[in-house]
Formats: sequence, structure tokens, C-alpha cells
Amino acid sequence: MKQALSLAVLLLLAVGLASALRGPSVGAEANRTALFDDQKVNFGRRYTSRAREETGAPNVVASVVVTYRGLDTLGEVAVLFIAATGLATLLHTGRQRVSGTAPEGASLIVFTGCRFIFPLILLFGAYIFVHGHLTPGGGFQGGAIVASGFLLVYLGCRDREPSRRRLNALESLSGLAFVVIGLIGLAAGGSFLLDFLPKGSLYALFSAGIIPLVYVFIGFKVGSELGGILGDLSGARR
Amino acid sequence: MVSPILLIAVPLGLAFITPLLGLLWEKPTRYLPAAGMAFNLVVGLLLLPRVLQEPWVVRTAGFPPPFSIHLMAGPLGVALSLLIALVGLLVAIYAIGYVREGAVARYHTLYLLLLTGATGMVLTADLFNLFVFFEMLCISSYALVGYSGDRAGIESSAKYLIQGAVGSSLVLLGIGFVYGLFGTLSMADIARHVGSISPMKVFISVAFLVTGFGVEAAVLPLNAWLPDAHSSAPSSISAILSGIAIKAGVYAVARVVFTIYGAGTIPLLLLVVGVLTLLIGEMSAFSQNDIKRLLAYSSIGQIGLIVFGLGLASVSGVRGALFLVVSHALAKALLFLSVGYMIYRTGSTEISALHGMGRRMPVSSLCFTIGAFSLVGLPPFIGFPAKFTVIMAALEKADPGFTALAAIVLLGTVVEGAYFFRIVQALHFKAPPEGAASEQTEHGEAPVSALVPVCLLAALIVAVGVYPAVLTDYLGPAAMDLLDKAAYIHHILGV
Amino acid sequence: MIVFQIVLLAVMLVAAISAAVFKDLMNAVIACALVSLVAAIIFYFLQAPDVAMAEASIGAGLTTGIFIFAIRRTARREEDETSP
Amino acid sequence: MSFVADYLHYTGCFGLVLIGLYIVLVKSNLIKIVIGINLIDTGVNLFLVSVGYIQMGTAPIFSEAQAAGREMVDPVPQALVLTAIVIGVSVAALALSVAVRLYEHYGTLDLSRVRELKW
Repeated sequence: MKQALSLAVLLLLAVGLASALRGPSVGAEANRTALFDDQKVNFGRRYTSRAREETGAPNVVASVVVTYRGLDTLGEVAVLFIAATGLATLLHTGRQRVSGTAPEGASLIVFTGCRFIFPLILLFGAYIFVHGHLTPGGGFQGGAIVASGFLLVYLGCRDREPSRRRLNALESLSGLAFVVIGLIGLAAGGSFLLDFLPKGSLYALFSAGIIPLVYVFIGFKVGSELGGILGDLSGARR
Repeated sequence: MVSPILLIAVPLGLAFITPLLGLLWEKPTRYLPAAGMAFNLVVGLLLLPRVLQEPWVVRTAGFPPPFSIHLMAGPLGVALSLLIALVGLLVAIYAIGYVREGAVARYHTLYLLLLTGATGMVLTADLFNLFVFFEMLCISSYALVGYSGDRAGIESSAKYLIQGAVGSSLVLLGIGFVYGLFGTLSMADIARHVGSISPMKVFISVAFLVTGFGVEAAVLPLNAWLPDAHSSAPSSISAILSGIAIKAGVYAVARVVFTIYGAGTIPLLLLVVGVLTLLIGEMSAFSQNDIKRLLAYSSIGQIGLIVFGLGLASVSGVRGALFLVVSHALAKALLFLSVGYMIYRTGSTEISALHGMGRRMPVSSLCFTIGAFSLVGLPPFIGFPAKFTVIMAALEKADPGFTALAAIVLLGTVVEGAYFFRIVQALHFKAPPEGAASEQTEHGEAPVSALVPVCLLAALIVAVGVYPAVLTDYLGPAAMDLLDKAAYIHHILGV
Repeated sequence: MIVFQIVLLAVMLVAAISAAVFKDLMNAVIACALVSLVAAIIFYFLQAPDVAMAEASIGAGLTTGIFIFAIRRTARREEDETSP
Repeated sequence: MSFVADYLHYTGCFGLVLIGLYIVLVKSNLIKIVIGINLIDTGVNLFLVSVGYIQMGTAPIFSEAQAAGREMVDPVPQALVLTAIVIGVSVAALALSVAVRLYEHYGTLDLSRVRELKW
């Protein structure tokens, strides 16, 4: 009964989607040749043609993420922060922590390997988020790579796990830094998240104004938050 | 210089500070939400006279609209963020003493972020930004519903999370369609071009958006999560969820329907959905024995009434709906807050446990009575002019169909009156249950930090009920903000 | 080229269906990770290297890790719906 | 052939969305449902990126050795998807923590057996 009902709902949805896509289809491809092209605003074309001059970053996605849609990114960082905080709240309130069976230690090879690889992963993550405005990647990807380094630690060498207090402090401070950068823009030019730093020369590491700075903070924040989430769910000691 | 962006940036910054402070010294963290909301209240009051003359379009990153995210601090946005700040401030003061168990610093962080999400939703003029703030609101409420960590809290959090997550995915799907059709995400820009696209495609994208936001707005088929979530959460969170969170969902639906799509056939659908939601909510509330579940179902009924007012799609109807938003936010927050300590003292949520509360907790009971009467719509309270405006707006249409719907709404009010009078009678005119008198020491009045916000809310309800003019002056411009699509486009894009 | 993309999409859908069918949650999670991984390759072919990196590291890597931690702390098998 | 190219990715991503929705609607195991939500998210993300795709376009990154004359694909949906991926992982993490707590309370993840409150 439930299954049949669900299938009926899905069928309805599928028909709706198919009819929505019929005819001249949606998407940038269709918009490229649309009729009312002359008067229509198109974010994509505007950004690909102007972003390099306006922000100084060759990676257009990075300039969209940090500059044009910076408020979204701030909100998204806040969402991840909410998830990390909420997860810690849900897992640790209203009960005493049941100290389950201690996870068995990994073998010597795994242990040593983890200890050896962990700094390299951190370095790679840092490379990704520092170069976010030049190459594919950026704060989120670099942060996720840093967090996967923590995943390795939680799996392979538990006694090396990072201090939770330091992770929490790091995520708060980097979030705060993002807000402060935005407010400096407001004070300097009357507009939140305004790029108040010089653009520098194209393709240089120190260029593109606030984009690398913001990406570094996002990288720290995402890395420490995802690391904290992993630590909480794996039942690490606090 | 005050800028509307501060309404979002400052609470967000405070929320990031809260856990940091919590690491060093946990005690002062509980004052931070109140501080943030007080700041928002002041900024909102400073902005209000200015935006009433002309809406303030805020750029981010210094690019002219529509090329970066922009906020539209119009009469509606600022008025609603004032409401959020006011209710948020009072509930935050209540929570200073009420929330003692568990990770207190985390509670206050999540609470601040919930309100930041709601404030961002009412201010933003960008569709995807609306989604991001919506997610902030939703995810922090999932976590806060399960804050106490007991069985009911976790279970209702799970249900709420599943339905909310699917709803959010639908919203994102709708945004994808909109972007594919229009190549833009600014709501004003979309509204400008909506006529040039075949209505069928626009309808499908709007249907996804309305369904997705409708989950949070708790309109009829999408509200299975609400009674559980609102009744299992801590009382201070129930007050915010009922008072603010649902309203934010309703606001998103209204913004999409009126501003993007323009008033077309959808308001008619809203009308029907609203009346059905009202009836189901009031009928279910009538049969409840659990006080918090009763209040939660009553919220569904009131949301039905608000959606009904919006569905009239006339200036007076929307004005009435906004009036109801204010009155319901105040009254429902008052009810949940005053019930909070009664439940805390008796340890039970059954209505029978509240017998004779009028003698043991006189101030709380009196304030509860004021809130209940206001919700029913009795004259000296704010609920009366609000309901009156909606009913008059329905009768204004001079159409037998609308008159019949107005009659149904009045029927719902009668049911509402019946169950609220039952509780008020239980509070004041029934003997306390056996054995309660022996533990007299525990049954005293709520502490001062809880009584202050409760009494302030009650005072506000009476004050606005006696002088509705203090509010109605702002409701007209706010309603026009929602309905007048051309002005909205003009303010943002300058065309 | 287009054949390759069709194959990728087919693999993705098959993995998704098997994620729905598997009773062993660990297998379902691995199938889910496979979906994310294939999606990352598709993102790359759709000229979205940024998204491909994010999906590969977050979607296929970390999400799987989170799922596995959660399954380790709960039950590994999905009970049959018919059992009492 | 052009028809296939146009609709190929839409078919794939909506297939994913529908499979995910099926899991959410039919299954009652909470972790299975979270897997379903995850699949829906992936499908929607794929849809957003396909919306911004232009045939024969290049990635929206300028480089010093730029292949001139080819249009770039739309960067905006890609930026949106970056946001959506992070939001997706947030929801999944929170849902799984709820699942862990639910299991501690009830000893099962089966929502149809967790019936303390009315559905």
C-alpha cells in the first residue's frame, strides 16, 4: 500500500519534471540562444566576461563564491557550524558518556603510516586552499582534505587525535575572522564583504584581494569543523 | 552609520564568539543572545523611519544589483526583523534562567543562529540566499528540538529532519529550474522577466519552491512534523518555533508567490489550503489532553488563518495576515513561556495536572489567560483587531464563496474558544489534584527572569489591543511591500 | 565520448538502485559512495573541476566516513519490514 | 544525437532524485533514509551543474595558456553547488547523530517501530 502510494507520487513527479524539460530546454545552453537576449541579465556571462578584471582572480568560481556571492558563503559556513554544534549537543547532552569498548589499536604499520602521512595530507589541504583563487579548489575542498587527514587519525592512530578545545577555538576564530573581514569592507567602502585589498597582478599567489584570505579562513574553519564532526561521531574522548 | 547588514552580521559574529567564550568561562554565554537581539531591536528601530520613506537596498561586495547578493530592507523586512528581535530578546531573557541542563553555551549558539537565519530570510532579495538562510533556520531547529536528548525529543527531531531535508532539496531543485529559465537569482530580476517565459515552466519551478518552503510553513499536507517537534522541544524553543520559525516559512512562500510569480491563480489554492489547515488544526487541538501538543495544533490552526489572509491577495487581506503574524507570534510565545514553568513545577504536560494553577502560580496563569484570550480573538487584546481585519477583508470581496469561507473561519474560532476556555477554567476554577498541596514549597511562582518577559509580552498584547493604531500604521506599507511587484522591481533595479 | 558519459550515468544509477536494495547498511553506504564518486567524474566532464573536487572529497570521502562511524555505533543490518 | 546529449544528464540526475525519494518514502530504517536524502542531494547538485553546462565550453578558470575562442560554462551553478554540497553534508551529519541517539534510546533504527508519539 505504502509502496504503491509512493510509486504513484514518484510517477507524478517524473511526469512533472519531464513536462518541465520539454520544448526549448532550460539551462545556460538554451539561454545562449534565447530570444530576449538583448535585455536579459545573465549572471554567468557577466561573470565570465568581467570577473577577472573586477576581482583579479583567474578562477571565476572562486570569485563568485567569495566576492559576488560572499553572503551565501558566510551563511554556508554558519550552516556547517550549526551542524557541528548541533551534533555535539545531540551526542553529549542528557546522558553520561557510555565508555564503550576501547577501540583496538591499529597495527604498527598502520600506526606509523598514519603518523607519517598525516602531515602530508595537511600540507596538501593547505596547498589547495591557498591556491583556491588560481587553480580548481579552494576553502571547502582544502578544508575537506584536511578533515580527511583527521579521519585517518581517528582510524589509524587514536592517540594522536587533535585537542577538541583547540579545534573549537580554531573554528570560532576563523568564523569570526570572516565576519570581521566583511565588516572591514563595510567600514572601508560602505558595503559588506567589499574587497578592500589591492588586486595585485593576475596569476600571482598574492593577488585577488580578499579572496585568498577568506579562503584560508574557510579552509581552517571547514577543516576543524568536519574534523570535529568526525571526532564526535567516532566517539572520541573529549 | 547603521546598515541593515548589521542585523545579520552582528548576531552571526556573536554566535561565533559564544563557543569561544564558553571555553573560557561558560556563565556569561547565556547573556549573549539577549545582547544580540537587543542590538537588533535598536538597529531595527533606527532603520524603521527611514525605510518607511524609501526602502534601503543593501549591496554586498560593492556591485550594483542584481550582480551580487543584495538585501532589500523594505517596510516588511524591517518590521519582521523587529518582530524577530523583540520575541527573540524576550525568549532569550526567559532562557537565561530556564535552560540550565546540558551544553548551555551550545544552546545559546544555536539559538542565536536560528534567529540570524530568520532575520536573513526576511531581509534578503536573492533567491539562493533565501535558501541558505532558510537552511540555517531549519538545521538549527532540528538540533534544538532534540536538545533535551530524551526519547520524544530525539524522535521528533528525526521526523522533522527527514521532512525538512526533503523539503530543502525540493527548494534547491526549484532554484535550479529558476536559474535555468532566467539566468539570474535576484528575485526582482526574476519577477521582471517572469512574463516572458511560458507559464507552465514557471509554474513547475514555483510549485517546487512553494512545496519546499511549505514544509517549514506547516501548511496542510506538509505539517506532520509540527505537533511532535513543537511539543517535544524545550518550552523556550517551542515559543520560538511557533512564534518565529513557521512565520519565516510563510514569509518565504508569500514572497515567492506574490513577488516572483505575481498574484495569479496560486492565491486561490492558498485560500483553500489555509481554510483546511485551520479546520484540521483546531479540530485536532480540541481533542488533545497534552497542553504543549494542544498549543502546537493551535499553531497549525493560526497558520491556516494567516495563509487564508494571504490567499485573499488583497491589500486588506495581506494586512490582516501580517497583523495576525504579529499577534500570533506574541501570543504563542507568551503561552509557551508561561506554560514552561508550570510544566517544570508539576513535571507533567497533562492538562489535568494544571488544575488550580491560578492559585499556585497566579502571575503565570494570568498571563496565560491573556494569551489564550488574545488567540481566540476577544476584544481588549491584540488578537481581536487582527482577526477582525482578516474577516473584514474576506467580506470585502462581496462574493458568496468568500463569505462562506469567512463563516468557516469563524467556526474555527468557536472551536478554538472552546478548548482555550476549557484550559482557563482548569487553571482558575478547578481544585488542585490530590497531593499537590503537600509539596507546596516546589510549587511557587516562576523566577523573576522568566516573569519579566512573560509580563512584558502580556503587556504588549494588551497595549496593542487597546491602541491598534501603533501597529496598523506600519502594516499598510508592509503589505504593499509584499504585493506591489512593480515597486519592488523599481527599488532594486531602478527600472 | 557520449558513450562514455552514458556508461557513467548508467553505473551511477545502478549504484543508486543497489544502495536502495542492499540490506546490509555498510554495503549500501559503499554504493552511495560510488554514486558520489561517479558524480564527481561527471562533474569533471561537465567542466566543473571545483565541484568535482568538492564532491570527491566531501561527498565520497568524508560522508562515507561519517556514515561508517554512525553504523559502527548502531546496527549494521536493516531489519526486514515484515518481521514483528 | 543532439537530443540524447541534451537530455542525458537530466535523465541521470532526476533518476537519482527519484531513487532517493523512493528510499525516503518507502524505507523505515533511519540510516537508509539518510542515504536516500544523500542521493537526492547528489541528484540535485548534478542537475544544477548540468543547467550551467554549455556544449564544448571550458571550465571557468582562466589560465596563462588560454584556449581562446571557447565560451566558458556558467560559473554560478558551480558556486551554488559548492554551497549545496556543504549543506548536504551538514544535514547528513546531524541526521546520523540523531540516528545514534535514537538507537541508544530504542535499540532500533526502524522508525515504524518507534511510535511513542503519533506520526
